Amino acid sequence: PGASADDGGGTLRMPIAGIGIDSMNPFLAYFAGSLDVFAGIYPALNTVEQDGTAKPYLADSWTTSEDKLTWTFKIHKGLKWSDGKPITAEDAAWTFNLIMTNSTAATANGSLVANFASVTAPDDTTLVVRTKQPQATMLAVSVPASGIPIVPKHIWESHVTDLKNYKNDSFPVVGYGPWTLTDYKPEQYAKYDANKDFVLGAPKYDHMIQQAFKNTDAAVAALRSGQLDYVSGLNPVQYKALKGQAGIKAYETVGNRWSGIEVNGGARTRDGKQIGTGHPALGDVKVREALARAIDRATIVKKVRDNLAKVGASYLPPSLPQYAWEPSGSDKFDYDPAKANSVLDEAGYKKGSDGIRVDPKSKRKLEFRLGIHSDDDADAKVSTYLAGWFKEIGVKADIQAMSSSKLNADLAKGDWDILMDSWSTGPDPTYLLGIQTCSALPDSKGEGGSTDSFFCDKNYDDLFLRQQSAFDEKERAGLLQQMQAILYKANENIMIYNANGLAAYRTDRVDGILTGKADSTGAYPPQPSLAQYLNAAPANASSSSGGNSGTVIGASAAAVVVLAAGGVFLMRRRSSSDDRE
Amino acid sequence: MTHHEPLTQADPPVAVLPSASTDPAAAVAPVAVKPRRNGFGNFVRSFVRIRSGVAGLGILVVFGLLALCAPLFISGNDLDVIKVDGPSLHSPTDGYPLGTDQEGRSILLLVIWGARSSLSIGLMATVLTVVLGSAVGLVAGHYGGWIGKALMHLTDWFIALPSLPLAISLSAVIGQGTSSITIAIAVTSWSSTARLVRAQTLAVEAKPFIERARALGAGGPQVMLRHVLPNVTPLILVSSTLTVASAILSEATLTFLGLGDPTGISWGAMLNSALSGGAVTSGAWWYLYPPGIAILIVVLGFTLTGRAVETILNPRSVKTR
Amino acid sequence: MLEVRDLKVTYRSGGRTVPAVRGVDLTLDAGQTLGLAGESGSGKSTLAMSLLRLLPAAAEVTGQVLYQGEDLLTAKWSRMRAVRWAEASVVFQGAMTALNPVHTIGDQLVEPILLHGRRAGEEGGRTTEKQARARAGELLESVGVPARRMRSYPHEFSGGQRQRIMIAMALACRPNLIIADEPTTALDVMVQAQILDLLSGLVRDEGIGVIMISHDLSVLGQMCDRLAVMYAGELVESGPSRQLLDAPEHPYTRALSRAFPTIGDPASRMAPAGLPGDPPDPSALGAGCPFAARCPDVHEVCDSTPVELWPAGPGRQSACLRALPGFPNISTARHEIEPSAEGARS
Amino acid sequence: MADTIDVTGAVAAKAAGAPGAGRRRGSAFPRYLATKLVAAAISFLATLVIGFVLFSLMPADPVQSITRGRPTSDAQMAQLRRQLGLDQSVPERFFHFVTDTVTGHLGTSWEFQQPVSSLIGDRLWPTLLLMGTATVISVALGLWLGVRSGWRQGSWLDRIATGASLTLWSVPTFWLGMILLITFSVGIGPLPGFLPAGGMSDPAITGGLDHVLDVAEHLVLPCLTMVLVVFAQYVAVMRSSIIDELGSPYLLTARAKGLRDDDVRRRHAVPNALLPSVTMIFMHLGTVLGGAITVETVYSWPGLGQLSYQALKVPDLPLLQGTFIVFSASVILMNLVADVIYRFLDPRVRAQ
Amino acid sequence: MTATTTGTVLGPAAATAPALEVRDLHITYPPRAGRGPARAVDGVDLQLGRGEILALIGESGCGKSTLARALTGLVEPTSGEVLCDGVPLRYTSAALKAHRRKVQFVLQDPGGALNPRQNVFDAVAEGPRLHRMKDGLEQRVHTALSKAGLRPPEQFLSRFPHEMSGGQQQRVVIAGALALEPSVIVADEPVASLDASVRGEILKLVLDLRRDLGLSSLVVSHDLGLAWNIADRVAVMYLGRIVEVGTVEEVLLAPKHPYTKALLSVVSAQGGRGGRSQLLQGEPPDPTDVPEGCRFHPRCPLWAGLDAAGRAEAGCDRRTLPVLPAQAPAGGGAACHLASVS
Ligand SMILES: Nc1ncnc2c1ncn2[C@@H]1O[C@H](COP(=O)(O)OP(=O)(O)OP(=O)(O)O)[C@@H](O)[C@H]1O
Ligand SMILES: Nc1ncnc2c1ncn2[C@@H]1O[C@H](COP(=O)(O)OP(=O)(O)OP(=O)(O)O)[C@@H](O)[C@H]1O
Ligand SMILES: [Mg+2]
Ligand SMILES: [Mg+2]
Repeated sequence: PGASADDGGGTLRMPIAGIGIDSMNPFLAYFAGSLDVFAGIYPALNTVEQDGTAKPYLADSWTTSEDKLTWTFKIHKGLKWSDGKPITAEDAAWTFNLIMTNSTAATANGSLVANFASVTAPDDTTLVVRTKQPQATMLAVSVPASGIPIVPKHIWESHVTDLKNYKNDSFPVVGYGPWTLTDYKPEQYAKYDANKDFVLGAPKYDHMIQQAFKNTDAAVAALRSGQLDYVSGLNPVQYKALKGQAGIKAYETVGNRWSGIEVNGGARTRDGKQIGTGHPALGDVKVREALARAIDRATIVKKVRDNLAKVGASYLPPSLPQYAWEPSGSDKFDYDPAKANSVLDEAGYKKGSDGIRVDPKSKRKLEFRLGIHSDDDADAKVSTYLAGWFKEIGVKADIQAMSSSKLNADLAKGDWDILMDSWSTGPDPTYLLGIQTCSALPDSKGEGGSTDSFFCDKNYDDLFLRQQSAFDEKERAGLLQQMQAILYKANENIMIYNANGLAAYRTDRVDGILTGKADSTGAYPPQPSLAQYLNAAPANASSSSGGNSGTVIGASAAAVVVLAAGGVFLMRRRSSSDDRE
Repeated sequence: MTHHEPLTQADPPVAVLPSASTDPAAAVAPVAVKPRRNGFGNFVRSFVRIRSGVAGLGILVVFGLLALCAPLFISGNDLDVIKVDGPSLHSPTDGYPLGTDQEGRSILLLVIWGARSSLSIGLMATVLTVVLGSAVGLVAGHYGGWIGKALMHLTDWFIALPSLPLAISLSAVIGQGTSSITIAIAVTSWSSTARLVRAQTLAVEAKPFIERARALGAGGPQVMLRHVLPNVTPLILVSSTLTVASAILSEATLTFLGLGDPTGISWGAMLNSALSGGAVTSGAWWYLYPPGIAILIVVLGFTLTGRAVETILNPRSVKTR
Repeated sequence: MLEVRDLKVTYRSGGRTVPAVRGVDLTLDAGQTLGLAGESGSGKSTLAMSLLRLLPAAAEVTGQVLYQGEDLLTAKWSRMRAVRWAEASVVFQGAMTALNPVHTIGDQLVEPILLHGRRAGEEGGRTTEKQARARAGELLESVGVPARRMRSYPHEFSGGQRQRIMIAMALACRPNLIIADEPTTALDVMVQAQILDLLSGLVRDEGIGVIMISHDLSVLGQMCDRLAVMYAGELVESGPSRQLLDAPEHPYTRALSRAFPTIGDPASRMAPAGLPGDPPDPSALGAGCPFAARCPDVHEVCDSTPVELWPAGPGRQSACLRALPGFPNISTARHEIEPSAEGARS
Repeated sequence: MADTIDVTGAVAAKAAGAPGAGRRRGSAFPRYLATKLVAAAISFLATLVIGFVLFSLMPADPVQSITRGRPTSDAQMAQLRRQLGLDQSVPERFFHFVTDTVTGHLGTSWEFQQPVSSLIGDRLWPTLLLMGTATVISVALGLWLGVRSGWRQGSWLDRIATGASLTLWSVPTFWLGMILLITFSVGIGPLPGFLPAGGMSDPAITGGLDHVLDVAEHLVLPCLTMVLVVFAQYVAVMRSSIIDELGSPYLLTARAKGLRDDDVRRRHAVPNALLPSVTMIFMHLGTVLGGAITVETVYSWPGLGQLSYQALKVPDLPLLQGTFIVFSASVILMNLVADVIYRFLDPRVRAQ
Repeated sequence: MTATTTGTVLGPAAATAPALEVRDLHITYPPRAGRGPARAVDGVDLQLGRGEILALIGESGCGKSTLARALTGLVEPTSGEVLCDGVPLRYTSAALKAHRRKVQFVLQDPGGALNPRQNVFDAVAEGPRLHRMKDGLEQRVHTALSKAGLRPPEQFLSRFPHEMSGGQQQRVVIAGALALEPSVIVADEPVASLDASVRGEILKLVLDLRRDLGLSSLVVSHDLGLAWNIADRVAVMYLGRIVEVGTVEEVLLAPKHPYTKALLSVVSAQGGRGGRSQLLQGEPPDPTDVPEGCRFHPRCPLWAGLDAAGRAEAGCDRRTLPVLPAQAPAGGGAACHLASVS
């Protein structure tokens, strides 16, 4: 089966992103696959360029009031939903208001509007957003993929009452974007037609098909055999394998994710009550420092990621170069087992007869649970390295593989010592930084909270508040860098590496894919779709068609028939000649 | 419904005899000169005649020895990720007859080492299965009444439960790891042993020699221990050989699905990391074939051995699994 | 009609050979009934089944089985199949299991009629299903089973009824010969008597030749014109039934006939007749007379000399040296055999 | 007496649990069916208990799982907890669980935020297609081979069939899938792969026959994998049933009647040997279902098996629970069907 | 009509009491799939005197084995009682154990009655071991084997059942019973599965045991010839009841009950020496469906020969017969309304 290149612009074929589509309902879905779909079929107020700057989309321009509390967006005139109804500011206002007032609608994106006081549409082209506090991140609230998709009010109004069960499956789905969703089969595919009038420039393909592949290997095989034009999310081995292959271009993009460990430095509630069963020694910053110094990040990058990653340090990933921060000089916790050992020796952690150190205060051995995600094979690999290195400094790590739900439950209760974790972020890092604030700790009953490592630091919280209303990019970047420095020093979140995004496409089929490099000039990972959709063009090379299903089936059927006939004939002959019993 | 011939009928009706002797006394009383049938010796002789069984046993001996002796020729450093220095995911070369994995460890050594956990989980799960299954089967078969009925229904119900989904659910709930896999396998497979043992117990209990024992004054426990158990044991052994085979397969499957110990070395885990590490795409056949073939061979070894033993004990029916 | 010459059957199993039939000659005329007696394992069934080549592949058959002059052992299989049931049918030992449990008895009766239809149809045309059903009904009625029960399955009948259905089936194609292998063994005395009565009536009316096998000489005596006694795969005695029962020549026949006492005969009152020793193991036989080990009148030569069937009176034969007119009359046997102590022999 | 022992034995085994009332004739089938239905219902209830115990009482906090990685307020969490009924007592929860399940409500997936029943509904058809095709093919192939090889034990066909089925049985399904995937889809060496690497259809191909052919093409590999692993069981079952029948006197009768060897096998041996096989076949469907999980995972087949795998990864307990219940229910249903079919096949039981 | 002299002895001294006795014994098996309850033994009075050999004869399914099992305490009666030496048997495990030391059971199929995994020594020693007769166990086993005719015993000790012929197996079973030094042996079809030529030897053994040890035996069989061979008295059973009882000569030479007569006629016809056999019509009876009145009447040739008036007068289809007393009057007793008529 090959791309049906016969009807003009051809078809772009790619896998559904990530682990798939959880729902087609934009108020509920949060899988990368779904967000990717919405980016193609629902509009946002603005887009974000690869360098992090905001660019128009539905809104042509925007202004902020003096007090920084009121934002006024000018909506592009004359745009039409795919069913021909005009797109107005009212659609956007309605969408925001629904999320602000309806708890079901808030499922996916509620936090993005948490600071909103009101959203109104005084006329068809004006959208006014009033916030409770100044919000520097306003231009990240409604962006493709990671922000709030704006839906047509006239379609969704009637589904408000049953929002939870509404599957949004009447095709073609009314929306606006480079594509119109014409068909979708769960776990199988999503089909699109191009929107030739798209405001940011029409896609160069007429159709797009996203196909579900549950494992990347299958997708890679499909890419090789020509069933797919483009695959992302490769692992290093797949990447290497595709790298040398003719007709295929494999490329790296800059990483938007950190992978590392979290250390339980003393789990507590918002009002300071100790909870959980964390090891007391981990409350000692010296111990955490020793752990940080025991990890040979470069080796992990080399062995686990095949050098397709950046050695981790700062809390924010390299995909946000504008906020980048790096430790320097003596502040740096480099791999240095000797130093780590001496730090522990000085702090009074003596080695026992078995080579494991003992905490002088609690008299407990430095024997830590190292929780890993059982479904993440990188966790499993990295943890075996960690356990080995920790042993060198007299610390025993007891690797415990857990399901995510168990891990998360343990985390929230403080019943853990060290956990492997990994977070990615969109263009705005507020959420990622927010989970390290004191207000993310659980309440006095030990419930709620979204803390990731029970980190809580007064200075950090101050900086966090300040950056929220820092409208000057430079100023905000400075604040974020200070925050990262605090996190780095505390060593409760020890970054190990930032994996590069790995992708490949067929050069004989596609052109114009943004590849970039594995640095700040690379494609902006969380938003590949929109950029790729608009840039990708059919290659000039004659599109080779992978085998023809008809012939294959015909041939196999013929073979089966011949075999069967032969068998029957043989049997017949045998039975007539040799019929004794 | 599996139909198992009672073992007592399995004994050949005519004992294996040496060729006719010229000694007139032998001709006079053929029965008297029959050598005392050495049960085990005879068993061995019959076993040796079944080639597939010998092959199966050979496989098991080889793998068993490899697994047992592995620590003698594999040091911790060969398998410790922070110590090894081989090339990453390299095809077979000198020094690495089966190539290396991503961490640069020798696949050959990993496969040998993997035999330890695959075999031990298989055996542990089998022991659990057989103990549980035999106990339930014996009790259900021996005691009629509601206990027996209830146990029988429980057994039948468990047999009907789809085992992989149950095992998956179980280990998802009790947490990942070797022990939970072992438990999951035992919980999902004891029932067929129980049914087998129950059927066999019923068959044995229907034999006249049980009635004779009772007529001689034996009570329930004596009947169970002296008569039922010895006659059921061979069957339990056979079925346990076959249980090991399926336990090893289940172990591989569950580990492959990510329910095992992700940092442990077992065949299933190797295949899991081969798939997730992209060995299929990169054509790293040396990472994909050895663990799978090892599973195949060992499972086949247990199956062949089990079938051979069963053929001897019960020539009429070759058991179906 | 049937002549068996030097028939030998040897079973091979797992490297072992069991000579089950070791050279048997028999003749049977049309309409004659021959009884074949002998204890368990003496090769009766093997002999009977070999006549129609119904033995498993593990059995090696040599000799000749001449049916109306044609050697069945070398005949083509297609010819063999034509002979089966149409010429010679079989009534098996266990009618409970000889009927297929999943087919109605009607179907099972009709099956051979249709199969051998050309013969049964007389006119040369194929028998139609309808004709076959009608014939099956008649047959059932003739053995006392209502024809309406054609649609019943075997398990719905009692043991006696099943055996009668088996007999009806054997008659289905009007064969010339019926081989009845212990047709009544598992049945009660009374039912047994009913079946024998029925069978003898039917064969007499139709003039069918019968070979009937039993371990019970008295049952055979009631039914058969001639008797043949087998021991360890060989015939040891044959002759007209009355003579054979009243004056057995062979010591084994004598023991066998005394094992079933005549009620009212004071000689057997409180004196059960037995034969010391155990039945022989066919795979471990020596050169001499196979019965020598148990024979109360054994002679030195018996251990070494193979004993053949000798004529022993009009129409009679016996495989005992003592039946020979010129046999030296030795008064004492070699062994003094303690009665009732078989263990003492060795 | 002796002649009825095996018969009544079989009957007693089949009709176990049906208390033999004093009645002798009459509405035999409805009563039989009723007892079987009741037994099935009890089994289902027991399955629900297991499902509930396994999934609803486990320690992990579902709310944490659901909200992890998503900005959620404390109020939202509390509301979720209420929605999930976590504030109810255990008996209450069990009661609701049973009533919900029986009325087709299997809860809401944590991962997909959709009713589990609709998720399962979406994926039922692909699984049915795959399993149905694979089962039909493997049953047909397995029975045919089993009959042939059992009938002539030790023949070349028997040795090949037994050897092949034993070997294939010893192969882990997922591994076989991976190997076939490499061979036929990725291609080895100079040989290019020519079959699709995964999924159920090529979305670019639409309309009637083309679509059907396309699905068939996608079906080849997963189906082949299933068949290869599963047919061995049917070969073994049928072979041993046939061997069990081989010594039966009624086969001797059939031979003595002058039937050809083929007819003896077809008309007499096979119908009898089928009886035990039917039950075994239906009982094996549970294993086959299990195989769906790995096969669908390897081939990205959009069915229930893959859904359970996804649920397992999280683990998404309501979804896992839902698939478990559906799998178990279908096996219970199959056993019920087996009982009914058995009854029609075996006159001895039918007359009961 | 039968005479009704009752031989019931009240409070007999142990010495004069019969070795084994049953009084008004009823045994009903619970209903099985599709069938009603089976009245396997349906009112039996029977005595086994000391040193007596009693043959119990009847066709398949008439309840012989059930009665034999009841005598050894293997089946608990639904009603009625079993007395051993005049003492009613109680069904506690201790009492049963004690009873089984005195009354031993020998089963029909010696091959099946021996555990295939026990050798001869263990099989014979099992009884003494169970009864904790540890002293001189080997001697005891040797003696028992010799008494059962397996001489010299050493030769057999280590053999397994499949290494012996049927006759030898049966002797081992009997030796196992003798090892407990019982006073009564109940043998259920002891020779039915043996070859004709071996049968006589085993029967001789029964006679020898009485001569040497004074053992009483109840021998169950369907074979009238066996009774003639060894028994003192015969009881003929039909559908759960004894229909005729008496000495062997009385019953076998001058049968009163039409059933006994029919049986005898069949047997002598088969011998090829007697006259025509008198065949009974119909199928063997079914204990789940016992006919009204005389249970034999549906198959009774006498009843069949009666005209309507005769039938009305005889009333075999209505009038229930009393249980035949254990002590039959001289000349034997028969449970038949028409016995005197014939
Ligand atoms: N298929 C076989 N394979 C090997 N030996 C066999 C086979 N069938 C029979 N025999 C042996 O052949 C001998 C004769 O058996 P056969 O069945 O002919 O005896 P029989 O006289 O019919 O005995 P019975 O009265 O028990 O039916 C026996 O020793 C038996 O063990
Ligand atoms: N355990 C049982 N449960 C139900 N019915 C039984 C049981 N045992 C025997 N019966 C029935 O009781 C009746 C008498 O059985 P019993 O075994 O005493 O007869 P028998 O005279 O010994 O017959 P046979 O000559 O066949 O051994 C038979 O109809 C039988 O079906
Ligand atoms: Mg025979
Ligand atoms: Mg009996």
